[in-house]
Amino acid sequence: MTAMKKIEENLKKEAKRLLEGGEVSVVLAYGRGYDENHPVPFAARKAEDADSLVFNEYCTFNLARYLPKYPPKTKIAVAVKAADSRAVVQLIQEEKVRREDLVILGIPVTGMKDQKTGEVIDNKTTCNMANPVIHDILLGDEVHGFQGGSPYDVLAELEAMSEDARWDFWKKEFEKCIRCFACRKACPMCYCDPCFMDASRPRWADKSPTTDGHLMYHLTRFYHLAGRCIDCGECSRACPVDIPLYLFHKKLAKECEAMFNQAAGMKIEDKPAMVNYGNQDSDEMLK
Amino acid sequence: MLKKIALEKFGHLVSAIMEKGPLYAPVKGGKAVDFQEIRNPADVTLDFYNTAMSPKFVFFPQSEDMIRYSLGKEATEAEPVSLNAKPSVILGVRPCDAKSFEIMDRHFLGAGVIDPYWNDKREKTTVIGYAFDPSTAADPADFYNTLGISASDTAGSDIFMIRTDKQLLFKGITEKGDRLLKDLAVLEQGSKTEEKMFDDMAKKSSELKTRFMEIKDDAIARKFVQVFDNKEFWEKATAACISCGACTFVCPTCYCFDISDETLFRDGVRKRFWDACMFTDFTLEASGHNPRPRIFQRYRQKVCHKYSYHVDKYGCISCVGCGRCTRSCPVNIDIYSIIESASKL
Amino acid sequence: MDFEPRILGIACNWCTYTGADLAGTTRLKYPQNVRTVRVMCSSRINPSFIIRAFQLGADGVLVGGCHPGDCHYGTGNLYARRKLAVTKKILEFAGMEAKRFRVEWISASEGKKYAEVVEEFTHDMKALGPQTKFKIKKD
Amino acid sequence: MSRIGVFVCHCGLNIAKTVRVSELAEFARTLPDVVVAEDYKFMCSTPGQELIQEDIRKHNLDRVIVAACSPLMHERTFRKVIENAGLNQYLLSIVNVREQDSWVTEDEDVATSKAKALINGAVYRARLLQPLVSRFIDVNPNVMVVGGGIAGIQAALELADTGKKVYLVERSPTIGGHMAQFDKTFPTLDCSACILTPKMDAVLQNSNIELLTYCEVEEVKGFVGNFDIKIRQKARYVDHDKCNACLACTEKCPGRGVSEWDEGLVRRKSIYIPFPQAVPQKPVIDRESCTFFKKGKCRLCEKVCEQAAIDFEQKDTFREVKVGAVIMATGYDLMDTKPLVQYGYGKFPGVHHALELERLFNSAGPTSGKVVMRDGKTEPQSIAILHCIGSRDKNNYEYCSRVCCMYSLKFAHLLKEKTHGDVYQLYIDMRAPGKGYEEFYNRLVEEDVKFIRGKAARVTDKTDNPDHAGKLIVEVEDTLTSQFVTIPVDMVVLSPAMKPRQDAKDMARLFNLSTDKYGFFMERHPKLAPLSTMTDGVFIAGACQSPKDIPDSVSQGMGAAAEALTIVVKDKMELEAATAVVNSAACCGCQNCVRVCPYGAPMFNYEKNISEINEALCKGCGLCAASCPASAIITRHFTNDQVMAEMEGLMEI
Repeated sequence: MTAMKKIEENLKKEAKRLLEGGEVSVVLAYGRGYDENHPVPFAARKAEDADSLVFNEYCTFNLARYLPKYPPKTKIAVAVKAADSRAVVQLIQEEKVRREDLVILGIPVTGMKDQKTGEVIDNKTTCNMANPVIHDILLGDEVHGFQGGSPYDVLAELEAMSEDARWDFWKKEFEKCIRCFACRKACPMCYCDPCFMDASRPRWADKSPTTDGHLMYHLTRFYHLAGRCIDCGECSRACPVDIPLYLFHKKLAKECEAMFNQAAGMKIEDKPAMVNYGNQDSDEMLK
Repeated sequence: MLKKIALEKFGHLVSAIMEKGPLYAPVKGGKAVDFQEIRNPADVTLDFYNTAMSPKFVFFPQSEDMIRYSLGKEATEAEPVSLNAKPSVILGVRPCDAKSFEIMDRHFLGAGVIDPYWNDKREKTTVIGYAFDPSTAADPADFYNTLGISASDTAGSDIFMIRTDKQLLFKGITEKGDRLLKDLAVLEQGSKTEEKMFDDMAKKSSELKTRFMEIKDDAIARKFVQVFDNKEFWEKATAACISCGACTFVCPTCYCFDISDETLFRDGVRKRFWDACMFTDFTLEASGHNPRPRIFQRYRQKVCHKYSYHVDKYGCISCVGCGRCTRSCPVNIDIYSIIESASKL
Repeated sequence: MDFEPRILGIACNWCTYTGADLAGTTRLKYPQNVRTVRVMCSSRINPSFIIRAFQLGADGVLVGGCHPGDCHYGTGNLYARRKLAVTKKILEFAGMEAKRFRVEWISASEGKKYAEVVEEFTHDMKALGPQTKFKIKKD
Repeated sequence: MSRIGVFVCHCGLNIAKTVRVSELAEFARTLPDVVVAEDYKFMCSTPGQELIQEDIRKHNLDRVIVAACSPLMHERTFRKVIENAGLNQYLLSIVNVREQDSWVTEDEDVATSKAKALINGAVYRARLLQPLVSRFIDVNPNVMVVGGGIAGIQAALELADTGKKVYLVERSPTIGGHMAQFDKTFPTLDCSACILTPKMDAVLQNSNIELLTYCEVEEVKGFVGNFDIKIRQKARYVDHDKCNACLACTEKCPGRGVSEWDEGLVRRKSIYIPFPQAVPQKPVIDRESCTFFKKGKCRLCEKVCEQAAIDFEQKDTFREVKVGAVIMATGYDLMDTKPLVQYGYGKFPGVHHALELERLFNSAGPTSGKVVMRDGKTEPQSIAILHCIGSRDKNNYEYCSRVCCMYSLKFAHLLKEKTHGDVYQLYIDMRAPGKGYEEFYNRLVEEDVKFIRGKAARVTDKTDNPDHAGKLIVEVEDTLTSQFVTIPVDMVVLSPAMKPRQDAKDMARLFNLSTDKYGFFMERHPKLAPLSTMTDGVFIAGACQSPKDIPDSVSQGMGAAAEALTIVVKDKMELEAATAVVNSAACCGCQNCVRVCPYGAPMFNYEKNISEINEALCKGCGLCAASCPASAIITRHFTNDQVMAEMEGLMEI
């Protein structure tokens, strides 16, 4: 049995057990989509639902995205891969979910694939960690010896560019935006509804899809995700026009780590970095 | 009328069309292929399955200026934006998308009020349809057959284009199409053999199968009226939906728009631009009340509008089965599966 | 004519704005390219304000607050420092010239420092020339 | 559509000299929504105010813009003006064309065009201003005075006399401050103790004053009208409720500590009262020098105490005090002159600093009023008094310490009186700007004191002249004769800079005060609000603001008392209405506001899953608004759209 298949079996087994025993009222995992390569996020509520759960290399969705929509105190089991588990930790830090309400089904896995291209998802577009940072139950064997590479390697090219070249790069990318807001909606940390972009007073950016408005939207959203983005890559995979949003998120994650000495979603005890300050903060960061 | 051109001379054709006016054609940019106004003939590609975005923006741009104004000391001066679309060509439109223009016409032109913005561009544009390549299997998300469209359907096209091994064949479908074909000196007259080749290829192409189920417009419209109140069904079907607007923005038949005045300093523009019924604030009222606050309600609206209300109002389903909404959905929600399960209820 | 940059200043009421007033009471002379918005605390500054300022055509943005630890509200500028630091990284990575955004802690007694900072920043902006990247282009 | 009136003030020539004021008004008239624009000589004067009010009525204005001095100067004035004309006071926008334009610009074109941009910004903002309703809060009628020197004592007495309860907090075991160390005061030469001790006693006797000696402020919460202040009562190891002030303990104590009062010239007991007239007259134990605390045995004091008041187990205790206003009168420190090695303090026994000399003069001092060298018997035959040690000195304190000239003259006089020596005054300039001060100087000139105009360069014991052996040689350039002079003397007295208290910065932080670059507390306005601070309800008096003599400190103490009274005399007070509020429809429940607020104003409503702001606690800083990702928090009067609109106006032209 392949590792993926084993995870699927364990997922079904644990989901059934948790739902039958009434430990949780919902299991957030993956279900069958219109074909093998297109699974869907699936919320199993009854024990018999567990049979229709699946897991394969295309189960890329970060299910932490669905956690904040449940009423407080709902008991939820959630299946998480490494980056997804970081999102759960970050949500716990932000008190959007409570640890005691969650059963975290950890999925140690590598080699997930992009549904659109079939390519293996690696450290270019995600944090590329293999093991969840937190779990109650592990659905597969912990991965040992996996060298995912630095999630920030991919930045080298942009960082080396001149400011003007970088501006040209982003200008071209942002011009593609169609304002479908799939990025913010797919993001596990973007739980504002309405979003600042929906406000009418003030109107932060043009409501119509102007390039100036795109700039305001994306830069502000990057700011809102600074110190919070857990590098799952969902925004970029969700984007129908393939804007490489992950690059900007990664850059800010890297800078925040350096400045605040804390990476998003790694420890439950951390306080969200952007609503905090530290004794070691210095004006160096403004240089 | 049948015309032809050797594949290697395709660039000449593109240049010839561009001499007559703006040309919209598929261009590869990054991972996806999309329609763009062509600046450089070499950019045009015919090697694609279908574009990520639908070509509706040629007639219904994502954002369109309606009135320009400036705030004065005493009064605001306003000037409507004049309509002066140039005669244009859109080349490489897949049959399902070409069909979508006809459906959209019913709304923008046939509802008793003629939308001048749509009409201006639609009238002046010649659509060159492009049969799906019979050697490439239909994308698993596609279901245009269900909507009665074949891979070589000419409905909605003024000219229909088929690619063979060595050449491109063009058949005039409408008068407008014939006129353009006549005007394009770079094209050669097609012979009887080629006419047969065209028909053969069209037939072969039409044998391409997408997902299919038997639906009748009126029956499905009534079905959704029935299913409307089945909250459990809708909630389950849309549980994964994240309420983004990707499906509606890529859709060739979604036509909802918002209007807004956008002022910078003292000058402003009144614009209309695409809106999406999937957005939380789509139905938000000034009072703060929102009749469709839940995701399932909004998704239900989208499906019912296309398969029920549109049938009642305009006599046809407002969907061409191009599969874009399914392909572009970040969480793989499949409208076909929803219709399928709804019709079994 | 020489290029005269337009600079948006955002100053906290208690320190930098008062410091700027002090520069006036002591009749220091400095370039007048900075137009200042007064806010109660540097922590009030929403990073989107900075982006917006550049979109409105500002050639530079100068933010002033109390020295860390001396905030009128105790800890406001400690949060502001993190916010503004990230804002700076965003601008830089988006391709905005890093120099166009500057944060200075100027206390109510530092009229001279205020004048010096404005002088220096104006000089820097002159050297950089007009900011065109974020500026909204009207047709 | 708004109806905006723009009023441009000339401020005499202060603005009109560099800003073309009529052009400014003309410009304003071209702006959309501006229905009237006028310029006038002094907008803040009665006719100016009436002009605004008349236009409000005549043109039915709903927004007013005044282009004048800084809003920190006259915003309150003009708010009243428009309020009296029937407009909500928050419908006003001030454009600062004086402090931040005309006064800092030479070029008329530059100043005028900047003013236009500022006015344009104000018009954009004014359109979006909203009327706000002021909040009223109950005022706690009590006042705290921090610091029991002469300024604090005076303030406490004044307030207590009006019937208000005063907490007088003093760090040391007694009140009195530096003044208690002096023998005579200039220029009248009246006895310091004779004028101070009755006041100290009055404090003790006044039932409205709660004297908190040996106490320190630990934490300050709340705001004007309602401060909650945590006080640390340092352990005295003597129960003052039981102690009957017999002082038998202080006689028996074998411990020896350094006498703060005598500037370390002598030692005192480990259980002690700082000086015989100390208030209160009850001892404390100095833990550092106490034999019991050092060695674990002794307890002599305990044995002799009939009241059983000694308590070696005593701990620091804390109490919360609620007051409506606070007066800071924390005084000054004398600069430590040791680092100025050129003057040899700490190296040559003959070098004294000013407060040491004060103690030598004092009949209750270590020498019972005899001026002698550190050996306790030799009378100095020649004494040089060195002015401006560390003050008026770019390397140390640039300011003039203001009192040194006068006390140095006093020293000279007393030295003449008490010794037979020659007295030299080495000064840069003689500063005597006070009532009777110049006369005192003239009197001294006639008293055979040798005045040398020049700042002492060095004090040394090295000399080639055998006559000068054993003397201290003061080297100075006499700037009147341009001659380099060396003066051999027995004693050198340094008049060092008065500097802010060591912990002034910490105190400033506790009470949220601004300090100048040296650490003196900043007044709200140097002329018009010299005793107020940027923190409402906190006032300053005496040398904590800048070096001051006794008359000035006393006046400030009285003034600060009156200022504090304006707050606590009322039952209720008006607060700024510019607070934050949550738009519940937009709140995403992220709780960022709850996490960042320094005042605990936002609370999370777990039922509704949104934040709510307690406006009574909100100070309007706007931190929450900038931390709110959903822009659901509205900081009134500084809303996102108001700020963005102002920016748009500023950047338009």
